[in-house]
Amino acid sequence: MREGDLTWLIGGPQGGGINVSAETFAKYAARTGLRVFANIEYHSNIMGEHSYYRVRASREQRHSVLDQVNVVVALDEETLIGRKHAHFTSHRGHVAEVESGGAVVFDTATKFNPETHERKDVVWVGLSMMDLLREALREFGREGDANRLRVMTNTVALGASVFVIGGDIGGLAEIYTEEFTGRRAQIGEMNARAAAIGYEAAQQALGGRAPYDLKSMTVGASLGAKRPMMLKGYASCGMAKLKAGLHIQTYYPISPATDESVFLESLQRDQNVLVVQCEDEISSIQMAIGAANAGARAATSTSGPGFALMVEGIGYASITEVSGPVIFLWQRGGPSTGLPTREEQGDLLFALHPAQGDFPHIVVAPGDDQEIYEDSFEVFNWVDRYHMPAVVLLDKYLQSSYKTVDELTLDNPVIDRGPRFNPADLQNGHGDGNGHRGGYEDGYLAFAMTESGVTPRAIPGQEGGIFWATSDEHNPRGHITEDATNRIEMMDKRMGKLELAAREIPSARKIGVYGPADADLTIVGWGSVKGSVLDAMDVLAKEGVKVNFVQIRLMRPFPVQEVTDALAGAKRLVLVECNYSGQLGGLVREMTGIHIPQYVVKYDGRPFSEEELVEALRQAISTDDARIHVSHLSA
Amino acid sequence: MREGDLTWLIGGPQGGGINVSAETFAKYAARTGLRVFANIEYHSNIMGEHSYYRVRASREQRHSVLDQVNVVVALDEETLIGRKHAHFTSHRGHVAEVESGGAVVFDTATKFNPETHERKDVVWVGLSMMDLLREALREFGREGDANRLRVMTNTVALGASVFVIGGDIGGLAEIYTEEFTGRRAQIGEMNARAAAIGYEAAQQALGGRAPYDLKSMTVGASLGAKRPMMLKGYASCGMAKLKAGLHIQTYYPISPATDESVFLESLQRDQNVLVVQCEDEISSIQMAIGAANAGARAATSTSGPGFALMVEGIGYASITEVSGPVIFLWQRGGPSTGLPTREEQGDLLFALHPAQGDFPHIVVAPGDDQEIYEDSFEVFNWVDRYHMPAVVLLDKYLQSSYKTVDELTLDNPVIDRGPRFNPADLQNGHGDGNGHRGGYEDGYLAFAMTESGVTPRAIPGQEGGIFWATSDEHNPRGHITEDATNRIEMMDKRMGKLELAAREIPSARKIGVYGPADADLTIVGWGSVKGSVLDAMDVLAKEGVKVNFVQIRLMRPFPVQEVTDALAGAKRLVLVECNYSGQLGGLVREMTGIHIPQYVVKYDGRPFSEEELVEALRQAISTDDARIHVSHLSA
Amino acid sequence: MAVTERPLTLNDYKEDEHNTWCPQCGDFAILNCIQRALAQLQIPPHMVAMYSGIGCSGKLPHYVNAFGFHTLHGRVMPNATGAKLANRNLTVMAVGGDGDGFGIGCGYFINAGRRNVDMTYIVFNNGVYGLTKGQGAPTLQRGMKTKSMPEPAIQDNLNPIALAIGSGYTFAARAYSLDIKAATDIISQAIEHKGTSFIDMVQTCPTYNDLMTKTWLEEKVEDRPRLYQLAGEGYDGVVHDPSNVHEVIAKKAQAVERSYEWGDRIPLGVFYQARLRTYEEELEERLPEYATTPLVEWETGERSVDALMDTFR
Amino acid sequence: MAVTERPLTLNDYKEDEHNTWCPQCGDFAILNCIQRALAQLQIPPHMVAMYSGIGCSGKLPHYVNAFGFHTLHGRVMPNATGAKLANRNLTVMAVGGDGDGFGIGCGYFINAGRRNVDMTYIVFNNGVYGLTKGQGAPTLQRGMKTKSMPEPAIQDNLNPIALAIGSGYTFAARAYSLDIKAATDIISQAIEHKGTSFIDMVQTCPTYNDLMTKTWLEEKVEDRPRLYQLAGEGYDGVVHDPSNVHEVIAKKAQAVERSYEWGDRIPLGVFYQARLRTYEEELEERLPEYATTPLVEWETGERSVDALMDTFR
Ligand SMILES: Cc1ncc(C[n+]2csc(CCOP(=O)(O)OP(=O)(O)O)c2C)c(N)n1
Ligand SMILES: Cc1ncc(C[n+]2csc(CCOP(=O)(O)OP(=O)(O)O)c2C)c(N)n1
Ligand code: SF4
Ligand code: SF4
Ligand SMILES: [Mg+2]
Ligand SMILES: [Mg+2]
Repeated sequence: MREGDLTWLIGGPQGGGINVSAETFAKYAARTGLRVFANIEYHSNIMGEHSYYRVRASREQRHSVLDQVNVVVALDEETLIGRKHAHFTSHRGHVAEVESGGAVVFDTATKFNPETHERKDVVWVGLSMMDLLREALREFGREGDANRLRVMTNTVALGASVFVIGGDIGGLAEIYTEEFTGRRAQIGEMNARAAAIGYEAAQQALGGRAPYDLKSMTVGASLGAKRPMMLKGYASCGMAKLKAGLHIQTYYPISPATDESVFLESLQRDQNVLVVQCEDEISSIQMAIGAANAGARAATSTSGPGFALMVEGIGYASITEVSGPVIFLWQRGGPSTGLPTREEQGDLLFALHPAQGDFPHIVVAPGDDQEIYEDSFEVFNWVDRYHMPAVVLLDKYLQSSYKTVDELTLDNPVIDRGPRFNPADLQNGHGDGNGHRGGYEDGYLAFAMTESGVTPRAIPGQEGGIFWATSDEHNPRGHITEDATNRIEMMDKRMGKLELAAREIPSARKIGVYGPADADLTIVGWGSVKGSVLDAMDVLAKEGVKVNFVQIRLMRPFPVQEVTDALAGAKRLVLVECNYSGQLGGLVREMTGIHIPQYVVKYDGRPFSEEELVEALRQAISTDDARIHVSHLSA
Repeated sequence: MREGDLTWLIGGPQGGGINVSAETFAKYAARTGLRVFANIEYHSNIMGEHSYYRVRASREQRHSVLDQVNVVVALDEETLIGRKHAHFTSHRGHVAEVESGGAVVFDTATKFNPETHERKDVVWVGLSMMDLLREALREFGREGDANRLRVMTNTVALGASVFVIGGDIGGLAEIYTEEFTGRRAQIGEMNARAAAIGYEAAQQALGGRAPYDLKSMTVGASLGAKRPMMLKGYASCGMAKLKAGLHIQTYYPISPATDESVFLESLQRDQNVLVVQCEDEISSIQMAIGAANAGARAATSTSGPGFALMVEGIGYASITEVSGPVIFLWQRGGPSTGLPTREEQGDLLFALHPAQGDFPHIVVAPGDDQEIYEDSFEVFNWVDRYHMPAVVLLDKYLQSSYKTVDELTLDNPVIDRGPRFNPADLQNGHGDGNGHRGGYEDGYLAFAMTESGVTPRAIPGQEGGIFWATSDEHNPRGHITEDATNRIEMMDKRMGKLELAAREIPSARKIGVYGPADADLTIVGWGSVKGSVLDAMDVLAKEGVKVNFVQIRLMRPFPVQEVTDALAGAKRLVLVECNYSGQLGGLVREMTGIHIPQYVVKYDGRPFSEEELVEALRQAISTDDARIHVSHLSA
Repeated sequence: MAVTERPLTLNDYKEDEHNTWCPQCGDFAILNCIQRALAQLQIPPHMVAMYSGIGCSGKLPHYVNAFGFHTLHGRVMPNATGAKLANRNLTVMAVGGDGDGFGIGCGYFINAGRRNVDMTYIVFNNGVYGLTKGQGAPTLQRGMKTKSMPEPAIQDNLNPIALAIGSGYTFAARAYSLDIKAATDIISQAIEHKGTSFIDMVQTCPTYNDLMTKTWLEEKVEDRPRLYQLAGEGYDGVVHDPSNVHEVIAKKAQAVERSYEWGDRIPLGVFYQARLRTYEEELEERLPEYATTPLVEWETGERSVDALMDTFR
Repeated sequence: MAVTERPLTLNDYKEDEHNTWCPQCGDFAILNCIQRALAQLQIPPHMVAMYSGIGCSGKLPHYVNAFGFHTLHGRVMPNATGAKLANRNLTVMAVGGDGDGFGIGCGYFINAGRRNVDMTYIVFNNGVYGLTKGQGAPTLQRGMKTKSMPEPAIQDNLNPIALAIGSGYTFAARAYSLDIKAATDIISQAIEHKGTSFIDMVQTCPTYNDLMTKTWLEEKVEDRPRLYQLAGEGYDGVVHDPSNVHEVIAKKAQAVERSYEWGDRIPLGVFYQARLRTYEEELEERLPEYATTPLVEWETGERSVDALMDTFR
């Protein structure tokens, strides 16, 4: 086992409750003062397919998962031995991933016989989960409900896990009793009891000797004044939107974006925010544009297939200089319907060139929860300042990874609605920004030329603010014209705003630089690979390999100078991306001329584990391989 | 006047018949043995807005228009003096464009008084068109129909034009009498007479002295065995599709794509081709995919806003490895609805990254009618060979420019339907290409691994050929799987086909190189700028400036090696594109690392005229300006 | 600017923008009717948001003095819906062509019916795709061939009124634009109706549609005018007790049956109307502030998420 | 492979692919009915092209031994149409969810009705978006809240049968999937119908929809079964003389009226059927070869365009 670093994995059929169990376990670990990083892998299926959830608990905060696990909890046979019927499977079950000396908790009801398994170096903890659950329920006189409550066998397994890792069962019991109160208090107590019985059964099965010693790991760990939050990226995103004063979110259900909208929906009443489920993504974006027209802070949230239907809307919002909307694009495995519940960073180039013609829009790609929080907040200020739509690029890994976070903070939590039309200004003759009037003598002109390129914007209902907007090329008043001079001025106005944004957006939001300046290897990456890269850098640093990381966060307007400067002195450059083609690599070359000679790519629908990336980086350092392809050979 | 090079322009309200008049004039010029290149500028409007059509007739074939004209025919006042009411107009009418000594034919009914015009150096030919028409009709006893037939005043003006350029009126009369036969013969005769009367009236007005001498221009010009064709790009495209064995074309009306579909529609009965007008572009592409699934050669045709709705279909066709469809993207001014009837090459980057994820598709961009013919033919072989969709990038300029073309030829007019499943093969055990069977023991596998990456394809109705196709990731049989190993193999299979295509497509189809090897300036460009570039090169060559041109034609798979080699020795590189951002410039840098330091761009919705480009290139040579922005200051 | 005290007149709704419709286009009359209806109802121009799709019809907002949004082809309804949801105080109107609304925009036409947001949708039924040169629109009957078409239509037309009712519109009417008074009246009623109102606006396109001409529409067949007012024949489309499901169904069925009459006789007027809860009224239950303040004016910028964050601890 | 001589049985239509529906899902019954109908009609598997959208329902073709195309969300109809136009000899079937068909795919559902291509479309009406975890689908009535929903629906449901009729479908029926015999029968009739046939297939989703359950559907209300066969009550939806416009309209009106019955009584069976010219039959007039040879077999590769080119000279 890595010093102060323990990974527990639970596997079972979808709909079988592994999510709740894993998140309970994660909370448990977090409350011992450890830091947690956890992630689920699951199928695009409602019930029955194999899913599994890893929870990594460590003294220091980690940002990626490990392939090697210490404890496996198997709720189905597939977790133990892989899938039998599937064509073409590479999935051999998760026992193969257990470190030597690690433990496997399983249900003896599966009829699995550990003796038949090739692993002789792991500790097998076979428990008759249903019998143990009955035992627990009996104490409440509810033995007869055992079948209905069978999902509580997971709790038994959790209790057993706590023994295996050398933890204190009281902490687990506490989580249950805290969670279920009032009329539901008995459920909490029954769970607490089931956990205790599982704990005892494991203790007995292992003759009182736990393979791991959580207590020694947590020596000196403290929780601080407040417990950390346990967050997934969708919640960090949703909270940022609320903080940013979001009025309306439209959506159409799609993995892995739905959770964010459902989160906001669940807060509708408390937070006074309107969430509208539309008939499709075309409607979602158009409705968001309509709301933005009317002055609302408007967002929509989707994944690749939905984004493909929104592209006309982006061009439309851009040519009509709408303040928004902001599109949250939660990437998943592509192309097409692809791998709906799996990880990929495959939509970067699409998000950058999403419609016909040249037009401005903002694309930003945060790399972790804090950045999601910052960018999802700030992007609303940007669209209000620059009058253009924006895309926030996220992905399944950011959405679903579950981790301890102490705080989400903003250095400047100010809401700026940008240049807005004020009827009083009109009387002073500059309601339109005092720019080129294009032949109109009076009245407000929503597309008048201004120095900055941004024209103060009116909203319907404002007296004196009447304007027209059209998806056709238009004059300062917003009426259609095909005049050549006007066309050029309007193109320059619109595209110029992108340069304005590039000048005004602070460097810290554009790129991030991590690690020593004099590194032997410089990693270039974006988005959710950030976590895996930071972890891998730590491992390599311990081996004495100096690595640093240039994270590109603002994709449009592209921070040409910042990236050029950051990469200028690099001794050796390597790209790390979770897609087939290394899309960022092409972009960097297009924008800066810098060619990254080595690409580490992964495109099997799973994020980089720490070990995979460490190994790939070692290969990058020790060879000249241009394409280092990492593949995940688990489920 | 340039030696052997005469430009005639007709302007008038839309719906007023200028198209027919201009094309009649173009035919007339072509039949004298001259070469013709002509183009129209018009509004997104049905009736009334100003449009104009230039016809350039020259001894050698030209491929672009000139700004400077020799003769203007004004059917409305706007042609004479520009637009009065319009806000923001830069349009001063076309008289400003007439060379000194040139002529303006106008209708005295407009009440325009030439004396008030600043141009004193042009010949004014004011005719009372309606009176002249009446005179002509009188001879047929149809004077009373004059109002109904008022569009024939254009013919009077044409006749006058023939005198002005020093032509022979008989040639014009012949066109009319050839065109109208049978029951409609009288119309031809009336037109012929109206033309003659216009001719005589101009002769009289100019005292018998024509400002130009067509006859001297045509000395030595001969028509060859056959008259040249008078073509617009849509027809060259449509004929290529017919030649390629197209079964079905789906479409939804949109400028400037509609003409191509209407052309095919008009040939339905003769050529036995099915043309379906759909409810929108989503339906158009999906229906084309369905037809391609069933084994048809299927195409759809659209412009930017429609393409934006097709993108999900491209990803779907790609992941399911359909043989097609081919999408003909006739670009127009963007973004969004933009400038529906104007020129722009603004969709290159969108067409290259049109959907989520990494997936293969072909993008090819022909630059003139011959290339349109070649590429529109060959692309059907490519989609059948590589089992992926393709985009043919065209534009408004290619669509509407009207020119003499002697022949459209194919070096290898062979239809190749690519690897198709043959039930007999199945019995020999290799119906699936004899590749990796992914755990299936028998039967045809439509996505089996093969050496080339292409799996022979069955079509519904073929016994033994049953397969499944899904937009989700799938196994060799086409069933959904999220297995990691399979995923990697399938991604490699699909993306590998793009490399196969890159290897097999001949270099001549990838890039074109024109001009001397030892040029001082190398132009990089694509698509419809080809014509303007070739003409500008000729002009510069005459001035002793050595320029060559690297035309990039195959955009995906990008011809990295060919482009690198072609640009390797260049002394000075300049990009010429008809868009704001110089999209190809970014692509070249991304793909080859070559930075083109100077961009000549035009984005006012009009194509490059020869003079504009010549001037811009002179500026490129004589300065280090990174951005040379050409703008059209006519209507 | 001071609040205008004088009554608003037709002129207050005019924007002096160069018009690019064909000289005899029926759209002029529709424009006129819309402006008259707004004046009739005395709705201040700055409180009107006029949305349109793409087509000849789509140009209409440019000629109206009101906030004008000329959106994308087929996308007028979700855009207008977004604006109305964001600001209930606005009078939101959507206009567009029959291609725009029933072809490319059909899914949005239908699904807007389900929502019943308080706004008005007027579809210009001219039988053709005007701006793209006269192809047959989804309203054109099978077998018909306008002068702009090379071949007759081989698809059935769809029935706008029947579809509107089948998808939940709570007001479905037909008007003939060249009968300015009656058409203005229907538009006023539609605006006043609470919920989504739909008008099948019969429009002549002299340039391309030589079948559905003014003459044809206005002529008599067997001594009876082709166009007739439903109300004049004792037809009552209004649901008097919306809580009575049987009445609702009976009125819908009656309307659908009558909607198939198109030929020698063409009915005009209100086919169906019911006062059902609007989407906004439904939202009030979830979001009480929605009842009192337009969404855009909510002080959402004042939110604190600290307590919310603590729920994750 | 030799042509099969023995009669085709249910097994001939089964593909042995790992099934990922929930154990009690109503989709199993639909799958069974479709396979039975194909066997009933003895259509060779390789002559069947089964198209689907995205959703739980969309997975169906993977379990059928026939050419299977699992397309995109909402795009099943144009895909299926393309295949049928390319090869008329195929039996083309489209299946999909109620979200797929009436939400995102609504415009294609409607516009397919106008075309009347000879194929069958079965929409699985389970009231929810199954695969995305039980949000309300467009078929869910206002005020209803399934266990998967946080709040009740605030939009009206749309009426599939009424919309199908309003948009021109020439066969519109409803079946209850758990009544295997009757549902199989309706599917067979739909396949045999010449023109586009539409089936509103009532499907239980025990995982998310706890309102429209087997129990609820099959229970009696006031002693009468909730589900009943239209035919059993003397209802006749068939147009006997399609050239008689009056009969066509009367039958449509009757069907629409009946389609609003959904509650204590839910009618099953054929609401409306008329034999009108199909799109393919219309095409035969333009393209005589279409009558005899499937489009994909036309020797289009033999075309010469030389004469065509000469027309430009
Ligand atoms: C996505 C898209 N496809 C096609 C077009 C081209 N287009 C412009 S207007 C129009 C049809 C207009 O017909 P209709 O909606 O009936 O309006 P009308 O002109 O008759 O008023 C079309 C197809 C477009 N603008 N956008
Ligand atoms: C463009 C797009 N948007 C969203 C999704 C996500 N999605 C998958 S299935 C589905 C809805 C399924 O509901 P329904 O059509 O009723 O089918 P069911 O699962 O109920 O059979 C959605 C929204 C998608 N695949 N594509
Ligand atoms: S084409 Fe028809 S609809 Fe369009 S402006 Fe002209 S008359 Fe009106
Ligand atoms: S979620 Fe519902 S529709 Fe989907 S498989 Fe499960 S039971 Fe069937
Ligand atoms: Mg129309
Ligand atoms: Mg459903």
